Amino acid sequence: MSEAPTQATNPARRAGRMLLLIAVAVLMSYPLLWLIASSFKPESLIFSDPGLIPAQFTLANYLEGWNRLGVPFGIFMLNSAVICVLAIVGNLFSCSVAAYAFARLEFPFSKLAFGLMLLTLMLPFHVTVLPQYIVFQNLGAVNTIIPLVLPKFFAVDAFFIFLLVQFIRGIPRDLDQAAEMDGCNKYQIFWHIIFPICRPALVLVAIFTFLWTWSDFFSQLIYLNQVEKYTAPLALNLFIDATSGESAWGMLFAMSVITLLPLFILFVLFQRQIAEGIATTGLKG
Amino acid sequence: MAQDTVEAVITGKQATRDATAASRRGEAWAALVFLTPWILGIVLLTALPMIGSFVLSFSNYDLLSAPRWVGTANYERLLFSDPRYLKSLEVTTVYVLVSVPLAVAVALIIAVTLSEATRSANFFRGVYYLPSLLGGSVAIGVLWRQIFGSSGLVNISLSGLGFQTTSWIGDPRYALWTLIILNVWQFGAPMVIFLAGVRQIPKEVVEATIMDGANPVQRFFRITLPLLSPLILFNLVMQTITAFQAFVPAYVVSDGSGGPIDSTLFYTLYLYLEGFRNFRMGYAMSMAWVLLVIIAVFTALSFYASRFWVHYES
Amino acid sequence: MTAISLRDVRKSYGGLEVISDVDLDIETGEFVVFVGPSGCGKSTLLRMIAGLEGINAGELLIDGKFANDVPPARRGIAMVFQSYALYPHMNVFENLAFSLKIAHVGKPEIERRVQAAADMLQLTPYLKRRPRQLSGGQRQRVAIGRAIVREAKVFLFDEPLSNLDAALRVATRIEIARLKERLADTTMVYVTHDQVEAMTLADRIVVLNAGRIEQVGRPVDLYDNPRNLFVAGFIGSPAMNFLPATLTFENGSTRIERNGKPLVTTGFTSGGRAGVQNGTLGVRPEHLDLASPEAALFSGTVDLVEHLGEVTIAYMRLDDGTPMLAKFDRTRELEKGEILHLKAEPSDLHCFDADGMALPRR
Amino acid sequence: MTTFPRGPRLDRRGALKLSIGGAAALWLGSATQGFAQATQIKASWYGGQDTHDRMQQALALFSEKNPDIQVGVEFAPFADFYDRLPVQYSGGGAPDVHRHSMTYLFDYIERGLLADLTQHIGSTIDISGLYPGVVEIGTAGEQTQAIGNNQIAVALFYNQEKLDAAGVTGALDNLTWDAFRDMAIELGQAGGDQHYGTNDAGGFIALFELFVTQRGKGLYSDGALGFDRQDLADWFTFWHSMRAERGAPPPSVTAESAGFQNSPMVRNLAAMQTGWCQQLVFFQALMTQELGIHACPSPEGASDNGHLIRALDFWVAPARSAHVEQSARLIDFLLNDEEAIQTLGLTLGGPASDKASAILAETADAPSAKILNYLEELRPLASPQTPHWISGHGELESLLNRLNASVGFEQTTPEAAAENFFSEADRILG
Repeated sequence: MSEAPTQATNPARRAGRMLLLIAVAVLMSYPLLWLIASSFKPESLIFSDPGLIPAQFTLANYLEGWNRLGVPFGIFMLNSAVICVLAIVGNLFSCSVAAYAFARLEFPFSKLAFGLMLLTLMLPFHVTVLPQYIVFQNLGAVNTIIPLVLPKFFAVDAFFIFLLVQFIRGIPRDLDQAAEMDGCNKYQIFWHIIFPICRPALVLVAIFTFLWTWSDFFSQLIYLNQVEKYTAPLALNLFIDATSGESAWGMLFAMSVITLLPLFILFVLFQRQIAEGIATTGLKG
Repeated sequence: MAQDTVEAVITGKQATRDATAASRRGEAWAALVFLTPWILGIVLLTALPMIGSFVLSFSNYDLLSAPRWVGTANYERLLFSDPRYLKSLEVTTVYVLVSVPLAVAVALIIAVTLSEATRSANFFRGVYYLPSLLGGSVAIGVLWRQIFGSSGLVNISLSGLGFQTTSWIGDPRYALWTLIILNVWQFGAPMVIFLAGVRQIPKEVVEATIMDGANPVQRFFRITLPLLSPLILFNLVMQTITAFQAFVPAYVVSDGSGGPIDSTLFYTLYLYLEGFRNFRMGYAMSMAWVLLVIIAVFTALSFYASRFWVHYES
Repeated sequence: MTAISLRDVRKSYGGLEVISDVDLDIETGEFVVFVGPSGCGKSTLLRMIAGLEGINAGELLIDGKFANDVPPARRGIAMVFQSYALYPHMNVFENLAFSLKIAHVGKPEIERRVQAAADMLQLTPYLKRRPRQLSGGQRQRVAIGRAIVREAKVFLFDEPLSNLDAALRVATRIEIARLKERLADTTMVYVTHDQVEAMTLADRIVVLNAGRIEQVGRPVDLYDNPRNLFVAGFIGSPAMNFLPATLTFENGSTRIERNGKPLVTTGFTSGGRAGVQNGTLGVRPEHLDLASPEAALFSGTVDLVEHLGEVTIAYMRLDDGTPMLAKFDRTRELEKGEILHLKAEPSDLHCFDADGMALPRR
Repeated sequence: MTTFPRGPRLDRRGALKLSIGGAAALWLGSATQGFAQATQIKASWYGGQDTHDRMQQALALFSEKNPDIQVGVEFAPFADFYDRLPVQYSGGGAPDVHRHSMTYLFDYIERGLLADLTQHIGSTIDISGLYPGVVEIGTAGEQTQAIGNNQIAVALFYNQEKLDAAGVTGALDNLTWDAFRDMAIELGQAGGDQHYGTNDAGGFIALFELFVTQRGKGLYSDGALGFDRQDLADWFTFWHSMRAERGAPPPSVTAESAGFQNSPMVRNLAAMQTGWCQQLVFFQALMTQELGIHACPSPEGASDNGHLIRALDFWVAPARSAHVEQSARLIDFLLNDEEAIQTLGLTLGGPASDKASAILAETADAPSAKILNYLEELRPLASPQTPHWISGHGELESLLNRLNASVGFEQTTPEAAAENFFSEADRILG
């Protein structure tokens, strides 16, 4: 044990590690920073100047892009936001009640039901999309947000049920029993005790529902037809085509940044919760 | 006070009933109530559509006219006489087999490195996992197309350094690799999982190995790796399931074509093209079902194989 | 008056019986402690009284009324959990008020009762705090307060002190003892594996082992007259010394021999037994005293000496290899290897037959 | 119980009747013709932003002039539009009137999904001024299910400056395929490294159609391919030889050239570009140098140079639509109303009637005027035939594109690619 420099005290190792971390960080963030920087550059400089600090700063891309589609981009953002909020409410409600039943209640075939729920985790979305579409079409619900939102009230996101089941299993059963002693039935136990205690997990559910719903493209593409009802990703896709009559990468980048903006904001506000959420449940961001 | 107590108490001696059974029944009813949304969801939005798509997979449903029963013809064509399907399978397999282990390996290395950097860890962690949040959004597809386009960021940088440039997304040799890089770029999610795992390795174990004179490399292979093996399995499986179903990146980057010459024809993209563009919804449904089987088999195999390398603390 | 009666109560999980044939009456205002090693079923029994566990067979009567099927909240029972089970998302006031709120008790009444309980337990300054901002002892008091607020007639305590550190445990134990004085009409059932708690708090102790009641009695009775080997070994610390002995029953009395040597004991009756058995002789370490070699009942070599301050404990090995503990006051100076000769008052000896049952004294 | 006086009671009943009627009208909306409530129909189309803007203006105009019809709109890029349309038809939610490309038109006609407009033709829809073929393409037997909304032709665009600089401007006269190749190669060489003559149009099926028409064949005949393997092999070979000497860009460049702003000509990589004639407007908007437009190459000494002018995009109504009548009125408006024609300009393609040509000519800017002239000059040369495409065309189009790229990437030979095309076509058309 003559030479025992621990890893923390070895300066060469520490410098090497720092160098690696910084190099990876630069590689990782350059594309995003470049996207943001480009959105503030005049069209002519976007591809001639790969630097991150615009030699010429302009807001024109944003101002022009905002109204380029005839409908202000804000409307699309609002549409997306409405869908996200309803999806969040739906998931919070439906996934938490289902998770409570799976985690706490004894009922026949509970293992089977739980297994079934886990199986739906790996079900490719393509298997069900068309029959679902036909059903919604027959209900007259296409070109409304119902097909995008209603399923969330029926606990279709098994990931979140799983997350909440894990969380509820971590809550001491003594609390349920204390509540039972205090006069609660199962419904009151859920509402007064389990649901409020699940708050950290529910925050995660809300965040991830937002992230996924905001970025969703395919189902919004097939269900929403009218431009006024378009969501931000659909509008962005429309934008790709709308700019085909002119060179408008700057605008496209500007609107890309705008559609990513809520995700950035969420990321800044909830960094820790998101990281912990991924860590504890393996959700993909 | 005593009255509240008494009101429900049944007076007199009676035959003892099995109270447990009664409370179980009550609980089962409560469970039914709580599970109603989920049950409705799994029946109406999952099971019935699944049955529907399964039935359709044996038809030549073209979306526009009534489906016609064709028996196993779709599956036969799929497995034996559709070179494009095989191509899409090949593309997807390469994508999965390369990008998933790569992303998981990068995530592991970075997580271990990061766990040793105590002060700056939070900052780097944020920078690293932001891309995986932005994930499959259209905006990222747009960005990627521009970065790897022939006059994109990569080529600007390469030519600036005096290298030969090429069109990365226009060349079938490289196009898939840009998507693989995109997937690896999003290693943040598995990294964060590993990071949590590394933090849970008991300090005493690490200190004990230091006392035993193990160097950092030995420590990584003898301690960190085995202790993290359940998480490695988990990440591999989850990333694989996601990767098999990847759609948006290929759709946006290849302009919905899977090109050039099918080099980015992901399984789901081909499924989509066949179903929605080429009016072969029955065929697409059979593809969806085969995909389900592939994913299930793959997952089962991973768990089976994991017996030989995953170390569980009892 | 009998507050709680258990009649032939049984409980099993699958094929495994965890409570068998329990018969017990608990009087109103009584403080009863269930004690026993872990896994003996004492918590299960308590939870059966609470209504948190179902009863497979037998009857539970509360206030003389059949209560097997009554839901927990309607039994007039309050419970203090080992983990306190405080609702982490509510402050102290809300925790205390919760059961009343569920029962739709009016607001002023809630205020009154919570305030009264808080005063009694000195919790008033903490009413706005969340459980995690409280110390262990304070949390414990909130848990008790939750029971008090309900004005329940029966309090159940499930190992309430086991999460506290040693010093706090003693302090809280005393508080519970005081509470018992103050709520004289309240029946309390208390589960613990710690026999000191049992001895200090209980009016009556119920010793449980493997789902059965071994003995019920006042603490002193259990100490003085354990009914069997299990109770004898469980009650008292350090535990009673057990020495193999040969018992010969003759004419209604018992002759005890160790290693072929008869021991002079004031008589144990045979209790109707006859013949010769391998039995056990028991003597508590604190009842041993030094004697001259001639007068000694036991002789052995000191292995190890523990100085505990006011007492000194000697770990010895008798001539035949049987280990023995002896407890002396601190003035006694002992050394390892020293040979000690010990005696005990005949009335302090206990004798158990081959089945482990205590022999009655003459 | 109170009895009401007779008078007010009747009034009440009357009021009740009225309000029920009103509610029913609101509820049923347009379905009840008797009420002066506006009928709600939905119109949809594909295109770029310019199309979207102009179509919306035109529809606003329509609603102004036809207050009894309210038009809701849906629009999308071409690909998104066709991702959605089959699903809409399958679920019964297709728009009451929509634009339809010949690429997919016959997939819908053959399945009987489109409303027969015959009874409205002549009465509601005036087709008297439309060019020949505009209606015929959408007519099968007794039924007319689609009415063309444009008349267009493929064309060759060129960068005048570059042609002048390379000294090949004269080659445009009497442009044979061989002359086209020589010219493209010369332009490519003249442009320097990484410069090319024209875009790789080997996957442009309409140009290939021209190529086979010039050989006296057609893209399709009797629901099958109307040309031979050799024709296709020759076609692939032609473009391969173009690529070999930088007459056309390598396939990797072509792979990235979707969309106008990515085309080699706009990116200053090529001097020429093939496309549909009205696209000149879009290309010109992206470039500072002046663009010219010219007819596509012809075979050496062929009497019929095989040029085709015809409707490529159509107005249709789904068979299940409840408002075919209203849709027909809208179609007529878009085809014949002077203001509508003016508003739409060339955004849907070349004019479909002499009337439209005349109106547009009055206000045309320079590129538009070039297009109108081009069509005007081509019209007497063009084949009187207006062959239509068939069900499955869309898939064949992407197949051609893919095989041309395969040849380009040297993954297959022109002959093998042609063979492959025929066997795939068998399955697709099967």
